[in-house]
Amino acid sequence: DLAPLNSDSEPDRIDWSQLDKKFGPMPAAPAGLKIGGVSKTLTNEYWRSLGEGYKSLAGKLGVSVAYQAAQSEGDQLGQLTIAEGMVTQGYKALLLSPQTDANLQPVMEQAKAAGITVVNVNDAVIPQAEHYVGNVQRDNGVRVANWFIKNRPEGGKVAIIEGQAGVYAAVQRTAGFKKTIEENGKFKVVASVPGNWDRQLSYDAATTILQKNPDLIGFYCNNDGMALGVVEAVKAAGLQGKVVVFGTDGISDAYKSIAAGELTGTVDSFPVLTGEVAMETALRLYAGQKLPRVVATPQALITAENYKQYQGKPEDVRAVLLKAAAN
Amino acid sequence: MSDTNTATKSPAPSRAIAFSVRDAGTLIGLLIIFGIFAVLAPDFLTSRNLINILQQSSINACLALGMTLVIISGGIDLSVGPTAAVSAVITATLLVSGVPVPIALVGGLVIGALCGLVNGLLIAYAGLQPFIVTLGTLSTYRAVALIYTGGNPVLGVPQSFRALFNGSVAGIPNSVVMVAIVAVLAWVLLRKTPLGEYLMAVGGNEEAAYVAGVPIALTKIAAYVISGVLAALASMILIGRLGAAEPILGNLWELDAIAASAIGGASLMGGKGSVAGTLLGAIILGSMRNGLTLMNVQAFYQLLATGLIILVAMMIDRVTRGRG
Amino acid sequence: MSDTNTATKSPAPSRAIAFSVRDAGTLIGLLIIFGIFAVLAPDFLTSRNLINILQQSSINACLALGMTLVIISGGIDLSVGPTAAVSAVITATLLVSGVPVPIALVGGLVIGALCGLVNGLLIAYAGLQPFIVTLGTLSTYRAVALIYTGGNPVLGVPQSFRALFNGSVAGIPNSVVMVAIVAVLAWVLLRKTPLGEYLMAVGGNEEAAYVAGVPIALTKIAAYVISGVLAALASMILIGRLGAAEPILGNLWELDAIAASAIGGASLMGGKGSVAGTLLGAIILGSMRNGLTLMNVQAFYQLLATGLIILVAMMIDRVTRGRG
Amino acid sequence: MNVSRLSFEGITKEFPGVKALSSVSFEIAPGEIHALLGENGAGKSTLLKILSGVYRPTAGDVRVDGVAQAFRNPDDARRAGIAMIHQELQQVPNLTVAQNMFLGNSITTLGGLVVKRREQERRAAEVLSMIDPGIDPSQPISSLRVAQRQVVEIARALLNKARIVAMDEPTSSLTPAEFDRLADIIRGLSASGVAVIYVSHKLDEVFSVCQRASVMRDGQLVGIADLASTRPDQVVAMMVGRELANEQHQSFRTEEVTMSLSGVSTQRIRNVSFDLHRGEVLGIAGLVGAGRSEVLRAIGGVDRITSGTVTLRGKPLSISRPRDAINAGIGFLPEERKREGIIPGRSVTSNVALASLPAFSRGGIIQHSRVRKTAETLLQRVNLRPFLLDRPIRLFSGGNQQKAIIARWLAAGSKFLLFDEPTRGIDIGAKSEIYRLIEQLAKEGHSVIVVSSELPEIIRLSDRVLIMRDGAVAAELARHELNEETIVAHAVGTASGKSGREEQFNV
Ligand SMILES: Nc1ncnc2c1ncn2[C@@H]1O[C@H](COP(=O)(O)OP(=O)(O)OP(=O)(O)O)[C@@H](O)[C@H]1O
Ligand SMILES: Nc1ncnc2c1ncn2[C@@H]1O[C@H](COP(=O)(O)OP(=O)(O)OP(=O)(O)O)[C@@H](O)[C@H]1O
Ligand SMILES: [Mg+2]
Ligand SMILES: [Mg+2]
Repeated sequence: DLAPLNSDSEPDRIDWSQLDKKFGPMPAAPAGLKIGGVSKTLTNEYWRSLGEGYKSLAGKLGVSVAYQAAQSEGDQLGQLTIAEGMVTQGYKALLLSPQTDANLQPVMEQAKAAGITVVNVNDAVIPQAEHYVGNVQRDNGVRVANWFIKNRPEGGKVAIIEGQAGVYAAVQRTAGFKKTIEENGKFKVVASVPGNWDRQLSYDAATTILQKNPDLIGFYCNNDGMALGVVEAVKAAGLQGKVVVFGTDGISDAYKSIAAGELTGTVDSFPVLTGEVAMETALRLYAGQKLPRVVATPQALITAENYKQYQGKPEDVRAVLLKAAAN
Repeated sequence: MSDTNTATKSPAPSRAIAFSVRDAGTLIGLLIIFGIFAVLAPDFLTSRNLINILQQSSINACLALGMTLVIISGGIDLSVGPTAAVSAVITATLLVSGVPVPIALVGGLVIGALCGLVNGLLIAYAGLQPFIVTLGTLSTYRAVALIYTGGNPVLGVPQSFRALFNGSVAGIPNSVVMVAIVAVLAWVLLRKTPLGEYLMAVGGNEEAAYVAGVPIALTKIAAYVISGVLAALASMILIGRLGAAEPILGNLWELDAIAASAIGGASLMGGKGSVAGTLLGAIILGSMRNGLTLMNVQAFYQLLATGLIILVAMMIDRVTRGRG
Repeated sequence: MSDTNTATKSPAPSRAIAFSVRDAGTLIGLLIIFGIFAVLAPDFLTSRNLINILQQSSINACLALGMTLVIISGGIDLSVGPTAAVSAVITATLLVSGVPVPIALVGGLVIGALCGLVNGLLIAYAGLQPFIVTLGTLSTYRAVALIYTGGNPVLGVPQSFRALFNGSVAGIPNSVVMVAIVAVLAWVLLRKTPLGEYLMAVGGNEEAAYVAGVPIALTKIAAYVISGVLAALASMILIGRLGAAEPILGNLWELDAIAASAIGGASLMGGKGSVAGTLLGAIILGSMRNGLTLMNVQAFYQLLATGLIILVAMMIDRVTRGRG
Repeated sequence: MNVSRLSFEGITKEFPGVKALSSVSFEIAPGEIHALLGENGAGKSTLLKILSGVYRPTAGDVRVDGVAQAFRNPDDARRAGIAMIHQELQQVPNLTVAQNMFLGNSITTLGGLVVKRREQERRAAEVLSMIDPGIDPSQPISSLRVAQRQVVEIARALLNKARIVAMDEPTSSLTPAEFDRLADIIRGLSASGVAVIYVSHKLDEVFSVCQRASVMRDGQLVGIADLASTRPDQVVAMMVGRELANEQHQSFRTEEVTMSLSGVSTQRIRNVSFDLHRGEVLGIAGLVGAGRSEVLRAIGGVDRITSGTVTLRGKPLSISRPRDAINAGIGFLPEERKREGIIPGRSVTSNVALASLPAFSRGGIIQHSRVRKTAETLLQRVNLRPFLLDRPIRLFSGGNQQKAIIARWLAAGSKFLLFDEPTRGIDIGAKSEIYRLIEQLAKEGHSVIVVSSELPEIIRLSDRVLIMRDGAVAAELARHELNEETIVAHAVGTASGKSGREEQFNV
C-alpha cells in the first residue's frame, strides 16, 4: 500500500520542467480518448483557468475533455456525485481537484477497479492518490515571507488573512508564511484571522487590524480575492504605500491591481500551465509511462517589477518559466 | 346536508394506504424528472446508474428523515451537518485508536444524540426559537469538530468498519439498505406509536397538545435527538465510503435535507410531513444531480437547474394537490 | 375594580416610547458583550473602533431590516445574498459601461425589487412556502449572477459611485447614515403606516386579516420587494467599499440577517419584530466579529464564539423578558 | 356533609396587569352538578384551567376528595381523575377524530410502544354515539363542522372514568337536541358519583341540569345559589350586580331599500334573493348547516359568488374579496372569532382599527391619536372589560373579543352589518348590551343582518326573518308572523311545524 501522500514533502517527485528531459516527448494520444476533469468550483477564476489548461493541451492532441465542478465550494457530496458519474460513463482518465482531502476517496477506489488513471490536481490531497500534480502550498507563504525578509530588513508587524478554517491550502500557506517570517526574528505576526475566502469579511478584518496596528507593515492573504478586499481596506485607512498586501493564485484581477500599483504582489501558481502539465501527466500515465508520484508545477512571486514578464500568451509564459527553472 | 356526507367519506381512504395523494404528487414529479433525463442522457436509466442514484441519495435521505420528524414537530434543525462532523471525527478517532467497531459506532451515535439533546433542551426548556438555536449550534458544533481535530482529517478508518457500509446485499448497497430500514422505523414511529402522534400534535397545535397532556418538552427533545442520531448515522455512511473523517464534513447538508423534506410535503409550519414523500424528495434531488452530471451540464447551469427544479417541484405539488 | 384601574395605567407608557421591554433585553445583551470586550481588548471602546463597528454592521443591518419585515409578515427570505449579487453585478456592469451613477443606482435597486417581486408572487399567488421558494431562488439568482458574469468579478467601479458610499458626514460613515435613514423609514413604515399594521396582521393571523379586508397578497409582496431593495442597497454599499462586484458576493448573508432579526426579537412564527431590536441584533453580531478580530482569536475559536454568542444573546433576552 | 369531592380554597390567580381570580373558595359534593356563572371575563375559564392543570394558581389550593393537589401539567390533573372540556376547541387539525380524543392518553400495546388505533376508534365510536352517531372516528377532525367538533370535545372528556368533569361552555355551538342528550349524560355521571362543573351563559340549560350555582364577578365569588329555590332573574342580578330590564323589540325599519340580493349562489347556497331596508334588522334562521353563515360570507366577500348580483342603493356591486365589501360599507362579524376574527398578538386598539386604516391615515401615515380616540369611544360604547386598550386581544375573554370586533366595524363606518352568531359565548349582561347596540345601530340608519341559532334572540331582534333550508331561502316571515313554531316549521319543511326536528332549535 502507498503511504499517505503529503504533496509538499513527498520525496518521489519531479519538477514539471524535467518531464520532457526524463521521459521524452509526449506520446501520441489514441483517437477518441475521453478525459474527465472535476474541479472544486467555477466561481473562482483559478479553477476556470485550470480547465482552460486541460482543454488547450487536449485540443492540440485531439483528446476530448469534460470539465465539471461542484455547484459551490464546499459542496463535497455534489462533487463526489460528479466524479462517480464520470467513472460510470467510462472516461479513461480523471483529473480530480477534490473539495477536501477525503471527499473523492471512493472515486479513487472505483477508478482503480475500473482501470482508470487518476491524477490528483491541486490543492487538497487525497492520501491514497498515486499521482499528484500541483504546486507546493507551503511554498506560497514561504515566498512572501522571504520577500518581507529581503525588502523589509528592519522587520515589523505583519498580519495574515486566512482562507476557510481547516482547508489544506489555507493551513499550509499560513503555516509556511508564519514559520518562515517568525524564524527571522524581526517580524511579529500580530494577527492571523479567518477571511473565509470572502472579500467583505477580509475587508472588515483588515480594517479592524489596521486600526489596532496603524504601524503594520504588511498583509499576507491566502488568496487574491481576499487580498483585493484588503487592498481596499488599506486604501480606505489612508495607508496605501505604507502597508504592503500580498495575495495568492495570480488571478487576472490581481495582475491588474499590481499594474495599477495597488496590490503589492501575488504568488502566481499559473493555473493554465498547471492544467496543461496535469493533462500531460495524465496522458503520459495513460500511455504507460512510470512517472514519479508528484509532479511539481511552477509558481512565482509576482510584483510590480516582474509582472509584465508573466502577462503574455501561455506559450510565452511557459518559456519564461522554463528558462527560470533551468537556472 | 348531502355535502356533509361526501365530506365525511372522501378523506377516509387516505388513512388506509400509507401513500397519500400528496405523495403521489411527489412521485409524479420524480417520474417527470426521470422521463426527461431518460431522453436526454442515455446512461441515465441503466440499472447501475439507478443504484448509483439511490446510493448517492442515501445520505441525504437519512438526514432528511430526521429533519422531517423535526419539521413535523414544528421545528427545524440547521445543525445536522456539524453534528455529523463531530460524530464522524470522534468515531474515526476511536476506530483509529483501536476501539472495536461496534463500540465506536455506538459511541458516534451517542455523540449525535447528545448534539440533538442540547438542541432539544435549549428549544424545549429554554423556550428559544428552533431556527436560532440550531443556527447557534451550527457554528458551535463545527468549531468543536475543528478544535478537536486541529482542522485535520482523521485518516485510516479500518477496513472492518468500512466494509459494514460499503458492502451490498443482493446488489443493493448496504447504505441503501440501512436507510431503507431507517425509513421503515421512521414510518412506524410516525404512524404507529404515541410519539408519532405527539409529534403531529405538537406541530399541529401546540396549545391543544399541551392541554391534552402531551409531554411537549419530551416530544420536541425526542425529535432533535432522533435527528442528531440520524445525522451521526449519515456521517458513518460517509466515512465508511470515504475512509476518512473530516471536521468540515457535512457542509450545507441542512439545506439539502430541508429541501428533500419540503419537496416531500413537509410543512415548515409544522404538523405535516411524510416518510414516503421525504424519500421521494431525496431521490428527486439525487437523480437531478446525477442526471445533470451525466449530461455534462456546466456548474452554473446545474445551480440554475437545482433552483428551478425546487420551485417546479413545489409547483407541481401545488397543482396536483390543489390549494390549501 | 381597583386592579383594573392600576392595570389601565401601567402598560400605557410602553406605547409612547418606541423602545419596548423586549428591546431593552437586547440592549442589555449588547452592553454585556461590550463590557466583556472592553475588558479583554483595550482598543475596543475607542470611538474610532465604535464607528468601525457601526460601519461593519451596516450591511447586515440593512439586510436585517428587510428580513425583519418579511419575518413579521410570517415569511422568510433566504435569497437576500444572491439578490444582492445579481443587483451588484448588474449595477457594476452599468457603471463600468459608462451609465450615469444615479441611473445605475436606481437600476440596481430595481433589480433587487424584481428579485423580491418574483419571491413575493410565488409566495402570495402560487401559495408556496416562503422557506422553499426562497431556497429555490437562492440557487436560481446565484446562478443568474454567475452566468451573467461568467463567474468573474466586475472591476473598475468608478470613483464617483464609490465616493457616495465611502464618504462620511461629521465623522459618521455615509453607509451608516444611509442605514440609519433606512431604519427610520422602516420604523415609520412599521409603526405609522397601514402597511405596517397589515404586515403585523398577516403574520399574526392571516385568515382574520383577510376577513378584515387586508390585502394579503399585496402585503406579502411588499415585504419581499422591500427585502429585495434593501439587499440591493446593501450590495451597493459593499461594492462601493470594495470597488468590485463579485457574483459570489453575499454568501450566507441570509443567516446573519436572520440571526440579527431573531436576536432583536423577531419571531419566525410571524407577527412579531422590531426595528430597534434588529439594529441592536446586527450591532451585537458586528461587535462580536470586531472584538474577536481585535483579540486575534484563532479561526476555530472565532467560530465557537459566534455560535455561543448567538445562543447566549437569545438566552439573556429570554431571561430579561420572562417566559412567553 | 361528607368530604367534598372537590374544593377550591382561596384560589388567586394573577396575570401580568390583571388579577383574574381573587381568593375564590367553594366546594362541590360527589354527584353534584354545579354551575359556574358570571359575565365574560369573570374568571370562570381561569378557574377551570387551574383545576385541569393548565395554569398554576398564584395562591390557594385545589383539593380532590380532601387531598391538596399540585398539578404541574394537564396530565397530572387527568391522573387525579379530572376531565375537562375547554371553551375553545383544543384540537389538532391534522389528526383524526379518534386520535384527537385519545391524544396524550393513547390505548397502546407492546409496552406502550404501539397505538391500537382500531381499538381507539371502536371506543371513540361508542362514546360519540351517545351524542352524535354521525361522526366517524377515523375521519380527520378538520373535516368536521364546528358543532361536531364540539361534540368530539365532550366525548373526549367522557372516555375515562373521571371523578370530576369540568365543562366550559360545552354547548356554545350545539343544538337543543344535542344539549338534551348531553343533559342525560351529565345526569348519568352525577348518578355514579361524579362531580360536574358546568359553565354556560345559557341560563335555561343551567336551570334544567344544575343543582347549585356559584356566581362570580370580576374574579371574586359573589354568592352560591341553590337553583331549586332561586329564580333566573335573581341569578342574573347576582351576575351583573344590577337588575336587567326586560326590553321589548323596537323597530326602526324604513321603506328605503338599501341592499338587495337577487339569485345569489355560491358553492353552498342557491339562488338567494331578498331586500334589506334602511334601519332594518333582518334575522336569518335555519337548521345548522342550512347555509345561513354562507349568505353572510358571500355578501362579506369571503366566499366567492358564482352567480347572481348584490345591489347597494340601486347600484350593482361586484364583490370578489372582503375589501370590496368593506369599501361598500359592509362589515362582517364572522362566526369563528378565534380563527377569522382576531389578530391575537395585537392590541385591542389595533384590532379595532384594522379594517379602516386607510381612512385613519393622512398622507400614508396613520394618525394614531385619532385611532385612539375612536377606539376609546367605540370600546366604551361596547363596554370592553377590562378597559385596557393596549393589551393584546388574545388576553381578553371571548365575549370581550367579540365586542372589539363589533367595534372594528363601527370604526369602519359600516352601514351594513352582518352578524354571524353575535352572542355566541357572550354573557347575559353583554348580550342585552349587544341587543341594545344592534337596535341603536338600526336607529342610526344602519341595516343589520343577524344569523342566530337561538330563536328567542332572532325573535327579540328581527323586523323580518328569512328561513333557510338546504342552502336556499325557504320562507320569509314579517314581524307580526314571528313565533317559534312557524319558524321551525319552515326550517324543517313541514306544514304542521311539529316534527321530530323542531327540537334542533333553542326554543
Ligand atoms: N359539511 C361541511 N363540510 C365542510 N365545512 C362545513 C360543512 N358544513 C359547514 N361547514 C362550514 O363550517 C362552518 C360552521 O358550520 P356550522 O355547522 O357551524 O354552520 P352554522 O353556521 O351553524 O350553519 P349555517 O351554515 O346555517 O350558518 C361554516 O363556515 C361552514 O361553511
Ligand atoms: N393568559 C392570560 N394572560 C393574561 N390575562 C388573562 C389570561 N387569561 C385570562 N386572562 C384574563 O383573566 C380574566 C378572566 O378571564 P376568563 O377567560 O377566565 O373569563 P371567563 O369568565 O371564562 O369569561 P368568558 O365567559 O368570556 O369565557 C379576564 O380579564 C382575562 O382577560
Ligand atoms: Mg371562559
Ligand atoms: Mg353559521
